[in-house]
Amino acid sequence: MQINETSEISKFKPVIVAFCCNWCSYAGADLAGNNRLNYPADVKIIRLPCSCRVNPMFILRAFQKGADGVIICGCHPGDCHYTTGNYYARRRMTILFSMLDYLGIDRGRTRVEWVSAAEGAKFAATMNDFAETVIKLGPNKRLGDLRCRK
Amino acid sequence: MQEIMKQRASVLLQEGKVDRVLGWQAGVFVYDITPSVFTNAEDLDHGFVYNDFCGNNLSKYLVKESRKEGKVAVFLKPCDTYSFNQLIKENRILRDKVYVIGIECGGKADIEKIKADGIRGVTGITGEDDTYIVDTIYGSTQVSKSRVLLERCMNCKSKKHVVYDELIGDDGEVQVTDRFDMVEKLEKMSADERFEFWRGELSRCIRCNACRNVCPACTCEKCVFDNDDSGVAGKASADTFEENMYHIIRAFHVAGRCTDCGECSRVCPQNIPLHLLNRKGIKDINEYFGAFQAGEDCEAISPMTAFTKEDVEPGTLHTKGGN
Amino acid sequence: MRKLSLFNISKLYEMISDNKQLYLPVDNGAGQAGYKKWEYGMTMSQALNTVRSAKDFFFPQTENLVDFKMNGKNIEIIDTRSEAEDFVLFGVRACDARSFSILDKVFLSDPVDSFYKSRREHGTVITLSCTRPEETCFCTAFGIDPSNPEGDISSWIEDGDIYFEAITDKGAVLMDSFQSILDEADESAVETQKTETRKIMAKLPLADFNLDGFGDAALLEKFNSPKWAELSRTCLGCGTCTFVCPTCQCYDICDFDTGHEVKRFRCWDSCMYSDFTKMAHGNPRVTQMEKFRQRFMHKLVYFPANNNGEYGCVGCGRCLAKCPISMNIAKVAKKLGDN
Amino acid sequence: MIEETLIPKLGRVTDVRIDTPDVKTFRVVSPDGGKCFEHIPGQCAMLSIPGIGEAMFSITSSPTNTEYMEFSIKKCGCLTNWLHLMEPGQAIAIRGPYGNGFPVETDFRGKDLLFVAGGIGLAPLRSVINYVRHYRANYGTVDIVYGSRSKEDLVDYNEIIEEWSREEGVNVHLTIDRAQENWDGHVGFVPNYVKELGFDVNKTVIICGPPIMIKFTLAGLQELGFEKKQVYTTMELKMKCGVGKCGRCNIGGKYVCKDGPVFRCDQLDEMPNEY
Repeated sequence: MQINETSEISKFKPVIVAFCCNWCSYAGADLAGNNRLNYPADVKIIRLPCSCRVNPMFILRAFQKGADGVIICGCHPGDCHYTTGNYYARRRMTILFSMLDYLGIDRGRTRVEWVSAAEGAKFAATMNDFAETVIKLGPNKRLGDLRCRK
Repeated sequence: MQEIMKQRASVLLQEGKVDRVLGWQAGVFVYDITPSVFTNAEDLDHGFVYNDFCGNNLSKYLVKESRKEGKVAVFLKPCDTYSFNQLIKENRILRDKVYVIGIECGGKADIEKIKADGIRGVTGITGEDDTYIVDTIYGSTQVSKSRVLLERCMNCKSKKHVVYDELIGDDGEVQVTDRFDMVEKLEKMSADERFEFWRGELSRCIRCNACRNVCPACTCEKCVFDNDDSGVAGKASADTFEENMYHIIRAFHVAGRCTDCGECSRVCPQNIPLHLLNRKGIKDINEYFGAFQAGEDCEAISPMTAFTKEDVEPGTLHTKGGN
Repeated sequence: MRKLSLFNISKLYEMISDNKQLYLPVDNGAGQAGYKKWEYGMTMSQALNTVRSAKDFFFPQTENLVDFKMNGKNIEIIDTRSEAEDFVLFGVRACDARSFSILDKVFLSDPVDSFYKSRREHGTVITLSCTRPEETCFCTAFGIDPSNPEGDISSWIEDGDIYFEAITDKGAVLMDSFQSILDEADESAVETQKTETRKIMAKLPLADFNLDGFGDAALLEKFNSPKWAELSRTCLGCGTCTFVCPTCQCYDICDFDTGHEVKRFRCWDSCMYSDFTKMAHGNPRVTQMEKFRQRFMHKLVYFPANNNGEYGCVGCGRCLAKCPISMNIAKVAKKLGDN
Repeated sequence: MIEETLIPKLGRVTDVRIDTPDVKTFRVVSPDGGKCFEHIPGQCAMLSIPGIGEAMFSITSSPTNTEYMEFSIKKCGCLTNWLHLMEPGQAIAIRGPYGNGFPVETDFRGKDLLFVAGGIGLAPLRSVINYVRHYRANYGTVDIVYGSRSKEDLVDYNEIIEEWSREEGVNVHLTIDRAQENWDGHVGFVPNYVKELGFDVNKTVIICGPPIMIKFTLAGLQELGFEKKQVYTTMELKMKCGVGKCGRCNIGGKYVCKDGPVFRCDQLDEMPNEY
């Protein structure tokens, strides 16, 4: 039984959607790539002008269409290209993720991280860590759409 | 009370102070009351009613009514004034076109709760202190008023009018409630239990949009769920996901603006406890960004359009609470 | 007429669900009734009626029509229809039973809706008489006798026994399958119940509800009535009345891209919604008044005009109980009617 | 399983013709060649691109054309924008035919016909015009009054000039809203032009165009002595099913998709004014 479980976990390839702000985190991801740092290929990056651009609907639709985890990356608080965008994002995501948790969606499936353009290593580490968490949680069954399963 | 209100409305109309009065109109039974606009004393005499079933929050109608020609008077219960204030703050109501008459409220009754014990064929309900005498075609029964109040009235947050031009009856005080009890109870459950709870409730949703359309915080000209151009619209309960999403997004969109007026739960044909979603938002805001009651003060800064540099990190929530 | 003691009713449920799906009204957590698939231990709700009507079983809120697979410039059309399973609806009231014949007029008229037809053919309806109607009931205005409901099999609960009578061939076949546990019964108990119920019906507050002055001839007069503005003034534009209504049958057809195929599904739609008639070049029903008018004109004027005077309402009273602002067909008919 | 009208058939676009800056005409055939289905002039079909949308379009080719069907479509919304990006070879989903069509074999037979069209309103009439031209002997003289904003906005301009106006017994009267270079024809709005031309009142009129044009042309025709029962028009409302069941395209008790889209103007008077 134990063996079965682990093998199933190792087989599970999660789909992770990362919303990255154009100015810091996307550049951070770029740096991670340039430095040949490893992070899971299952992370699909979506570039946004600012972490504050994330509409809660984006996150939910990502889950609907098969994402197992959603992570939002932006500039460190205080470093926003638009001065204050990430502060608003922070408040919004606090409320939204708390609400998702309240509905019984595992907390580990959502995350917000601040990654600067110079933090390629942090980007890779964050993604590795997040992917690991999501793999432990297994496939997203609670917020997925039955119609989207193959 | 009803007679005083009717009198006052009719004087206001006669004096020309207002052109219309927004109030409640009696129906066929004692409880099927319709919000209505009265323009003359005859109409008022004919149908104006104020009783324990006038639950409708009239403030949302003012978004449209205050943009019409002339001035409108409106009767607002204490909790309705919070919604009104919030709408003023959002520039949805033109304040100088509205004459607010605050009215005392002793809690509104829920006909479905009265009927829950198998009472059928209600022909009349008369109240005496804490007891209703319910006449039905099968005989008459008594029910305790405190047991059949609307959920929001059982946890009445305030008997104080936060805004009014004149007052009929007495102004009360902000109440101490345990309205977050159920939210806390849910928070303490495991994620699995919470998921089961909400699936049980939300799976009954028929996507009639009554909660949205009655909500004084939902005043968008075009709701995202109706707007095909948004790319994320969806009006069908095509999958369990769509039900979940509709309610999550709605709760999120009204976070920081919801006054907890409880209309969503009142109108839900499937009795889904939607207030529990909104109260979670209110509770979180109180907890993370400081105590805030939407609509209390129309000058206060709304928590979702503000920030501090020391705000809580969403990440820290992952290690908080049960589970 | 045959009867069964209520003590043995679960035996009956068991026998039916042995080879068919059995659905019956049961209490849900929120103190209301809804149809559920029977499982061992479930008992029928005491509520007069369910919140959602029984139309769901023939015309579900959403159903898949067809799938498409897109590949470059090519489209593959996949017919996903499958034969419906046999099912039995138990405890349907007279009003809902009539609503099926109204839906039939829409979906079985040419061209036949094959999705509806398949379900209709596979469903058997066991109706149950009403003995304690609500104040919101006005089915008698549409010639419905709640004490003697239509259906494939009619049933009556009286004094600890449930009486059955097969009405249609389909009903007779089903009744044969559980004939073994039924006893012979005479009709006197049922007849007494019918008389009693009819007496109560006459006492209801809406017993004098009538539709004099409605119908085809009054089309333009009713349509142009100035009273619509006042009636619809506080309508919220939600879809509660249409979604709880057993006869509302308007639907929308939408596409959903799952990422690997496109599913075309239909779902209930409401004439109360803002986008119901919205087109690229405009909307013929701009304000809520026109949308509101459409719903009631459809039921009381347009539908009878197209169906030999039969109204598109069965008087179940759901919209009376559920409308957030308590504006309903009874008030509309009264205000617009001759009386 | 029985035929289901809501399940579309496959069609393929074999040719895309640019008519005006915002109108293209698409030629559609079934995958094994030939037409997807037969129709009568004035009927419509539901075209859809899965995932984009589905909408009702009038079939602009004549049923006498045995090889293909044509649809003239103006770019105005989500689906039509997509259709305008299509290239030949694209598959589309198609179902139909829907609606009653024009009474070409009954009421129109042997009559002198007057067609009045504005802008894209020519689309449903083109089918009738070509049908009438094909069975020329069955009908009297044909007059076509067609107007648009500018010369470039005249749909099927080549066909009108090359074929229609050269045919015996067919008189074409073109007009554009504002004078422009390289246009020596009439300038002015359609309703006024109809009045100026002053037709014989024994003609049967078929009219289609923007609602405002229909309204004023109808008034003009009545001034000339025409009766409403001589005038036919074709309507359009939002449709989903095409078979009178989804419940949104009704004008009073009549469903445009099933009882229409062709109505006689005196019938419209009996219907509520909600279109």
